[in-house]
Amino acid sequence: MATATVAPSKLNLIGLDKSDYKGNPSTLCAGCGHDSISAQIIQVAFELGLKPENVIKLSGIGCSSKSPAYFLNRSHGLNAVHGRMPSVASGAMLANRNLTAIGVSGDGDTGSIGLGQFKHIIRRNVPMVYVIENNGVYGLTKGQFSATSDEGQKLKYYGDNEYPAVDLCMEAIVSGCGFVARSFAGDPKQVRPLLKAAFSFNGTAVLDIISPCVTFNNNPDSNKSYEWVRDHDSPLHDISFVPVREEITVDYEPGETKAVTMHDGAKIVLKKLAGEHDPTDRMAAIMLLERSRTDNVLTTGLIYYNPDRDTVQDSEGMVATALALLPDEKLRPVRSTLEKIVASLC
Amino acid sequence: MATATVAPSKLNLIGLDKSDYKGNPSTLCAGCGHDSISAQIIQVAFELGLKPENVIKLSGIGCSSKSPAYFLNRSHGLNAVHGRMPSVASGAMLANRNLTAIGVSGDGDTGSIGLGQFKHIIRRNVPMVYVIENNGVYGLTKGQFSATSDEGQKLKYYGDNEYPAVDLCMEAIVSGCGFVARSFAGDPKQVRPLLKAAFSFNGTAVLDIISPCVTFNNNPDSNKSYEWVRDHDSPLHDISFVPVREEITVDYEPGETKAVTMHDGAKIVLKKLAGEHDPTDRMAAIMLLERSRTDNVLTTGLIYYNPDRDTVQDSEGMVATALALLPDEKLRPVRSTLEKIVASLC
Amino acid sequence: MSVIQSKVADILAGGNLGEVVNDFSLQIASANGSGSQTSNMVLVRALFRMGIPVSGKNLFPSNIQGLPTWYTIRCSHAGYVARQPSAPVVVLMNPETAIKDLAGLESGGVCFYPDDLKIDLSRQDVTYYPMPVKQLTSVPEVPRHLRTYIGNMVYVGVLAQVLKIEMSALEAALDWQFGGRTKLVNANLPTIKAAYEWAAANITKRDQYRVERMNATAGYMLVDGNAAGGLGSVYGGMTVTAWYPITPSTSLADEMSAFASTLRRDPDGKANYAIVQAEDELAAIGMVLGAGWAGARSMTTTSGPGISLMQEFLGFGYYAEIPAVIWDIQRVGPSTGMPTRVSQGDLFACYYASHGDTKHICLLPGSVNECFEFGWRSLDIAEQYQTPVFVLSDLDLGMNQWMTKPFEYPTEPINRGKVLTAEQVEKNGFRRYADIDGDGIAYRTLPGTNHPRASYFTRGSGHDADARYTEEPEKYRGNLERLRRKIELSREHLPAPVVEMTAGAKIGIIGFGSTDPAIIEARDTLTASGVQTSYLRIRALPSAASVVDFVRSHERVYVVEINADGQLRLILQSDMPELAARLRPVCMLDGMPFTAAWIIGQINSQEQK
Amino acid sequence: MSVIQSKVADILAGGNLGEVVNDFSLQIASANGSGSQTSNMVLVRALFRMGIPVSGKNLFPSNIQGLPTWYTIRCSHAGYVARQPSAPVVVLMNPETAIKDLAGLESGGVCFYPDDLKIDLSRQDVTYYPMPVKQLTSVPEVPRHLRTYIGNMVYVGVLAQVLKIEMSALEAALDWQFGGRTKLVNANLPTIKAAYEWAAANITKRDQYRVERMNATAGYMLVDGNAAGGLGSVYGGMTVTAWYPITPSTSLADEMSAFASTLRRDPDGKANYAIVQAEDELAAIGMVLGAGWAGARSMTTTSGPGISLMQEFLGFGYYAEIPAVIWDIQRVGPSTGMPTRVSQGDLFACYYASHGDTKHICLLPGSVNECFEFGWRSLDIAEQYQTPVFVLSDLDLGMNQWMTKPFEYPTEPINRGKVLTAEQVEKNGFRRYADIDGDGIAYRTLPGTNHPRASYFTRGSGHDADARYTEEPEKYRGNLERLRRKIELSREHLPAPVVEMTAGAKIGIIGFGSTDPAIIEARDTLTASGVQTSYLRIRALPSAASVVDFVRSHERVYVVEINADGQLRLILQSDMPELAARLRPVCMLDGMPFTAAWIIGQINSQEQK
Ligand SMILES: Cc1ncc(C[n+]2csc(CCOP(=O)(O)OP(=O)(O)O)c2C)c(N)n1
Ligand SMILES: Cc1ncc(C[n+]2csc(CCOP(=O)(O)OP(=O)(O)O)c2C)c(N)n1
Ligand code: SF4
Ligand code: SF4
Ligand SMILES: [Mg+2]
Ligand SMILES: [Mg+2]
Repeated sequence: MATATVAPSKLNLIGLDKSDYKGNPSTLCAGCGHDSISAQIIQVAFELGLKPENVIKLSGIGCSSKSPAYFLNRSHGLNAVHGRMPSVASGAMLANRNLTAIGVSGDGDTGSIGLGQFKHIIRRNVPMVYVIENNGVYGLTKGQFSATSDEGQKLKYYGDNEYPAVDLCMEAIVSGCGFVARSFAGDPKQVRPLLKAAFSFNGTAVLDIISPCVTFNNNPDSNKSYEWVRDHDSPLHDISFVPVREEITVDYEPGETKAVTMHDGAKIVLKKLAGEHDPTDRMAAIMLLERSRTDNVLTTGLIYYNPDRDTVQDSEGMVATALALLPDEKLRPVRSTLEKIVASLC
Repeated sequence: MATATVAPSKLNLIGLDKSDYKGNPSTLCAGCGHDSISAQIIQVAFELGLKPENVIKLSGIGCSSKSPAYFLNRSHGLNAVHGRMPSVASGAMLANRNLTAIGVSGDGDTGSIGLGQFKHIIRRNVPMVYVIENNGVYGLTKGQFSATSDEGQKLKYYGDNEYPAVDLCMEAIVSGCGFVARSFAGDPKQVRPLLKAAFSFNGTAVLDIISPCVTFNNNPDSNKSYEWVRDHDSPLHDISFVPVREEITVDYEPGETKAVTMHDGAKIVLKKLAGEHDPTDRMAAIMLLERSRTDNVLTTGLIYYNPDRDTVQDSEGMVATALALLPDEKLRPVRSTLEKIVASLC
Repeated sequence: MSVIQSKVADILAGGNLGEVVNDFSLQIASANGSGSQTSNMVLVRALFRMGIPVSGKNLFPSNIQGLPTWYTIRCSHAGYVARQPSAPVVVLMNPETAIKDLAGLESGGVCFYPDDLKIDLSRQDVTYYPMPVKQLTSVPEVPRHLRTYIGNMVYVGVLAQVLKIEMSALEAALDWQFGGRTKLVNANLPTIKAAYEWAAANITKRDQYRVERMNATAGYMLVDGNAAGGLGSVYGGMTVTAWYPITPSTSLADEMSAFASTLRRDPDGKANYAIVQAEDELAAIGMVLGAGWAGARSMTTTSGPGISLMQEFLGFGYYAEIPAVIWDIQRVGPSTGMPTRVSQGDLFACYYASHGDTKHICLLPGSVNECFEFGWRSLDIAEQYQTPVFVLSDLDLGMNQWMTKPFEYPTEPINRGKVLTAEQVEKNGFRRYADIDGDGIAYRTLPGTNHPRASYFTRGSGHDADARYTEEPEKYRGNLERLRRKIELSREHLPAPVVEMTAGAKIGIIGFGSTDPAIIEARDTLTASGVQTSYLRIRALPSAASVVDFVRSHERVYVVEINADGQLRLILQSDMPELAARLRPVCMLDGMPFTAAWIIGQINSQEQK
Repeated sequence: MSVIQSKVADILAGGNLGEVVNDFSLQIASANGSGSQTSNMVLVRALFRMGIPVSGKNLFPSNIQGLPTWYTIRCSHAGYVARQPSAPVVVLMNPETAIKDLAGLESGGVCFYPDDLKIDLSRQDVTYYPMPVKQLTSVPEVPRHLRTYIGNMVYVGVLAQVLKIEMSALEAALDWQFGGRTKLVNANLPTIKAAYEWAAANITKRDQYRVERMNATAGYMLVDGNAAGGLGSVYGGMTVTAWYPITPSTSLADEMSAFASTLRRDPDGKANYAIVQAEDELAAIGMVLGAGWAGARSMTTTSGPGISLMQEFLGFGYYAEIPAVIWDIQRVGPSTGMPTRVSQGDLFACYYASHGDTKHICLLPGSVNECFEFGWRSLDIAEQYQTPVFVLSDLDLGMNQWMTKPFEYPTEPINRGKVLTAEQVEKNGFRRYADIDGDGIAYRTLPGTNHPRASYFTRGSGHDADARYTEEPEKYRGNLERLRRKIELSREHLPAPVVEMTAGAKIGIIGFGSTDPAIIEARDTLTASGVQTSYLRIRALPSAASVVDFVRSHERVYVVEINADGQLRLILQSDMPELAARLRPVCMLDGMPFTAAWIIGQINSQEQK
């Protein structure tokens, strides 16, 4: 397998230890998929050498949304209200475009109450890594169906789900998202390069990660259970992330791989595993998701990639400096300008 | 052209005159697309012989949402809050499943503030005709961009739109909608059979009708203007509606037509105009919309049709009677049942 | 070693070795999700079955597994069921909190703990009882994966032995708990028995606390307010419920579903109702209003954040006059606050819900029995007044176990309010918003009414008596005034205040909701200490004129409520500006149910000023 | 014929033929979207340019084209700018309302109408002036598609001639209106002149009303409150605005955009701010809070329905302590109500926003000048107190034309509140919610602060002084109490009440916002009739202690407000229960700005009781 990540060392590129990226001890259930994802976020931030002080981590409400407390303690964190993390993240990235944002949400938080905000943050292309910890259930309120619960899914207290599942990757693509990936909390090898690539993407990068709820939705017949996903996972590619500072050194069979260059010059190298999928082809991406739905498989990997859209800050024609840090002179026009305006209103 | 509608007569099948279907005089701008749609609703309800007393008409807030006041005065109407008509309609159809519901909304009402509710009513498949009077602008608040404004669209006061348009037909399909059509307020011949078919559909039937705002968004360079649509309209089929009581009498060239049977036995006959499109193929429908987007044409007609989903009332296992009209005996269990429960709690 | 230490402590504690029977609180500390809930419920019901007045309160975290939780059981021969400031008997099942739990134990208290608990037990002034939890569960009969869970049955057995809970009562309670499913009973009972016997053989009782059979619970039931509210709604003819999960309101929807699914189905299994989980609270209230408009008896259940999200629609419902019932099971705010702790802090958010001038009918159940009653009554009131009606319960009332007299079958027939049929429209015509009867309540028709003149247009914008759009100042104002009159006139027709006048008392107490037991207990103690009080419990807003009379009859009136600002006091003051200064705050918010002691302290200290 | 009738009426009217100069209201009735707005604005500014105190109020429908609209211009040599109960001069440009408009005209009034208007003009007690609208616009110079629109210039010319408005003032006003764009001026001016000359040649003045140059507007400007608020925000250093269109707040965002786009750009054209149209109000306030948290000076503008939708987030902002400014340009509620009519009915919805116990700082501008001032000041206050701050303006103040002294350049430097730098964190450490200074305001850091101990976790759930999650009762309570103290201590630091004490007056009046002019006028009249009053205008909530002193100094205090329930009165009463009964309501809601006459009537009738 191609490993293009930083060689393990005690300190990373910016001289920090992995422990500088950790968070508080988790209070989630033992075995909860969400905790594996937090572990990968820590690992990836460490390996990428992200400066934690420059990262903001945001969430809504839910077990998943508690996660930001469990990684990157040196980053500012914000736990918003249920389903509305996207708007808060948008505001923060308007205030300071030089931050790196990661949002963590749940399937209920994003797919039920938050669907509108999810679609609209993508439309605006607010730069952030948007992780959905998708367990097909409301964990924190004890096991009701969410919008991503599969049709026919059974739950202990709530019986059968009668409604079709929202496919958040499909939703992201049709809303114009330029980075859409799906993965599985039980597959850190895939989660990590995808997360890294997402951090290199200058726009909204959506990662829909199936993250089993061991307490309320881990029966093998649930398509969000560890067992089901292991049986039905169909990874598109073997993915490696090549940071901007490194060369692609690993040998690949020609024709078998595709390198995708990110905004900051980093690359991800995709080695074909099954079928043919060009993640830069939007129509193909949509068709892939449609087929996965009808075939009842879980296609994972980088599903769609398009670096061409402007971010919200560029669309709004904003200065490169953080608005939050503008000096007073930039905030308040000089006295004479007001005098002119006053004169014009007389 | 195939005309399979009722022959014009003074009274319709249930003995009502067309004037029995009219509403109050419109207070919209002269030439507003919305008024043409109201006229078609009146015409269609008359021709179908809908019993107006059995119809409910609902809307959110906007110029479009005022429309229900301008048709079917003999029907109960409800003008809800902005963007939330879907939930109100859902509640009403749960209360009385034997009503026929038509909702009218705007692109702002449905695509901006109301996107979440729009997607979720479709997920539940609440039986109703859902008309979007899509003018790519906020009419009632005087000309701001809406979520369906095209990228690059120019508006008098608000400059250029920097964000991609929401395609409400695409949104409807991916949310599981079984009846998705697009049309143009300036093409009553197409609007009418589509509306009729929608009334025959037992589930959420979405009609995204481009309806120019003559006051704020009718410049020829706007893709929601009369002129642009006339130039870029690419109708899929020549459509005729054949009510359940009639036979298909018109001759078609074999292979050129397709008849689609609705829930109540009525049919729509689609005569191919351009290209090949099978509206019962979800993948094809999605691809068609994708292509129309990249080719910058407005594909109109019946885009997707699938009668197989349960309605919300069936999913919820409800009785056939209107809950609103249940007799008291059905509402209050007898005394002895309470005594048993009380005993069990002692 | 710890046994010896305990003995010493025992002796040192001295003096208070007199027995305490049926009058103490017991607290079990455990970790969330560890399964102790079943054991606790069994203990509560066993005491109840022994005829001892009892209440059970769960203090749990906003978490699914692992964080600390405390269950408190109070038994009181006098029938008091409020929380007490502390519990003299504790069970330390949670190593994480054991040190603090022990430190908090009062002198002379009793401490049960698993014998492998590794904490400093050097305190000499308490009695220790170690329990062989591991030993009793590491047996072949207990499947390995159930050992932690079944471990909780050990303390049931040990407590029973030491506190003298009857085994037969325990067995009955266990049977009840598992709904008679023998398999489950048999998985638990042996451990309880083993522990019971182990304790008989190994523990010498050295503390003062025990229980004893009484006859004070006959004719009572034990239930939580959410189940009561859900059941009441089912008997009230609820037909459409739309809701969104939120603690602590979820169990109301769940219980209602469970009851409805057996009580409200046709022989063919079809439901005479719909209970729909919405995508959020905005959609929930939208569905509820749509359903109410179309003639359903419709309702939702939520908590503070949901109430906030519903504000726009609530104003619409008020102004467009659509019946709806909104249960708010209050928790600590503002914002997410403490989702698993009690508060009475949403009065403003409900009574004045929405922008503009509004005032909404609020029902304030003070017991699980009233939860049941207001369950059916609220649906009548909503249809009668054609307006959203709130039922403000709270986490303590809603999720904890309370004794109650049996629920009374609805005493009044279903009231559908002023709904015109096609025949009535034909005969008398129809003017949607005309005040025909002078009570501010107009007649409505339901969609589908088979008459060409039965329809009207419902809107949140200005409308005249015929439901036509208007911006005319006088018409708008007239309509608003009718609305106001309608709500104003409801005062004397809503559940009346419960008043206990004490002749000659200068002090009045006003309360509502779940603080009732603490107030009752506080008054008894105050009386005993020579302080006479009258008591008025408000059960609805706007409140009846008798509240003004009550205030007028007392020099000082303390308004007791679990919130920081004294929201009820402010609402009452707005009804009686000339008496405003007589109303004094006894309010506070820290997430805990009030104790009688705290109320007494507040009143005494204010009286001394 | 109508000319003859008019003459008759003229003579019959008799008696009141004395001249009325610079002291009357003029009302132009037209159809929405017909273009009369330009004409009306030109008239207002022309009068202003003649040095005559003037105000202009647009009474428009919730509609884009066709429904009736009335524009009222008041000129008053005494400087009164409030609405008057009626206008003695009317222009009937709308055939649909002409009959009613004419019927409402007072006896002795003057009626201008297009000569092809087909209504009954038989009323004898008014003066009629027909205008040849068709004739003057059916000329080759006026392009066919502009004729309706330009037709409105006819009444400008005719009115000018009859009422003696100076042509030079008109020309200047026209030039101003079109921002000096000659082409547009030239499209309109000829018609005005033609009408002016036609009137000179064809009309004999037979009424009492006219204007005359004064020198009372020098040093004043004419502007609406939304432009003022937008401009003030630009000078206040607003950096992020997220908003959603809603009448009557939209023009605040629009004007702000226009000003910012010239005043707040770098030389390369890049913006030093972002103004983003959100998908709804929930997203708007979410963005505003996210931006405020990350260090932007952030704000939004909305109206009642938006405030309702924002409730959950507002509680979050309050509790998580995030600066934000929310403009509420109030319109008539509840629900959609009358979106184009004025109200002051959102005090409760803002002051007590969200479930749970909250109290929010509210600024209450009473003039366009204060709209400007509070524009910049609100951003300072929000950052200083780290909390959402409301600015409650209203439709009348926000969208109508008001005279004002020139805006004063901010008198204080930008205040960013207590923000720690990396260096400060290094030196003194950082405890996010600790009350270091005893004022309830803790220090914060901004995301991105380059120090490993600078971060903290922001949440709407229970947190301790170090921003750590907690459910501990005492910590929760302590934090809530600090929050309360913080807001409480703001009282004396917010814009102070404006007080005018009248020695010996037994009556006090309290008001706020756009009713100021009506109250001023009412007081003058009351004084003239021997009724002495003092006046206090509240400019912020929570209000300063001086308000209590004011109430204490008067026997009865009338609280004037445009809402049905008397929301300010109730809020004030809650601050002073012992004085509650002194506060009397002068409140009402019908969508119209108050007149002095109505206020006087209310006070007099209550005084007589
Ligand atoms: C406005 C509001 N409504 C409801 C809730 C209750 N609530 C908390 S978390 C949650 C659902 C969480 O589900 P999901 O986002 O899937 O997260 P998970 O717990 O499964 O990780 C709900 C409904 C809330 N906090 N706020
Ligand atoms: C909560 C809320 N926010 C804002 C508004 C103001 N508003 C009224 S209509 C409208 C937009 C209407 O646009 P659209 O739905 O496209 O309808 P159109 O007028 O274009 O037909 C807005 C923003 C409102 N009524 N309610
Ligand atoms: S309940 Fe489910 S989602 Fe929540 S912490 Fe436990 S396993 Fe994870
Ligand atoms: S503004 Fe536009 S959408 Fe509204 S009525 Fe006029 S033309 Fe129609
Ligand atoms: Mg989930
Ligand atoms: Mg529109």
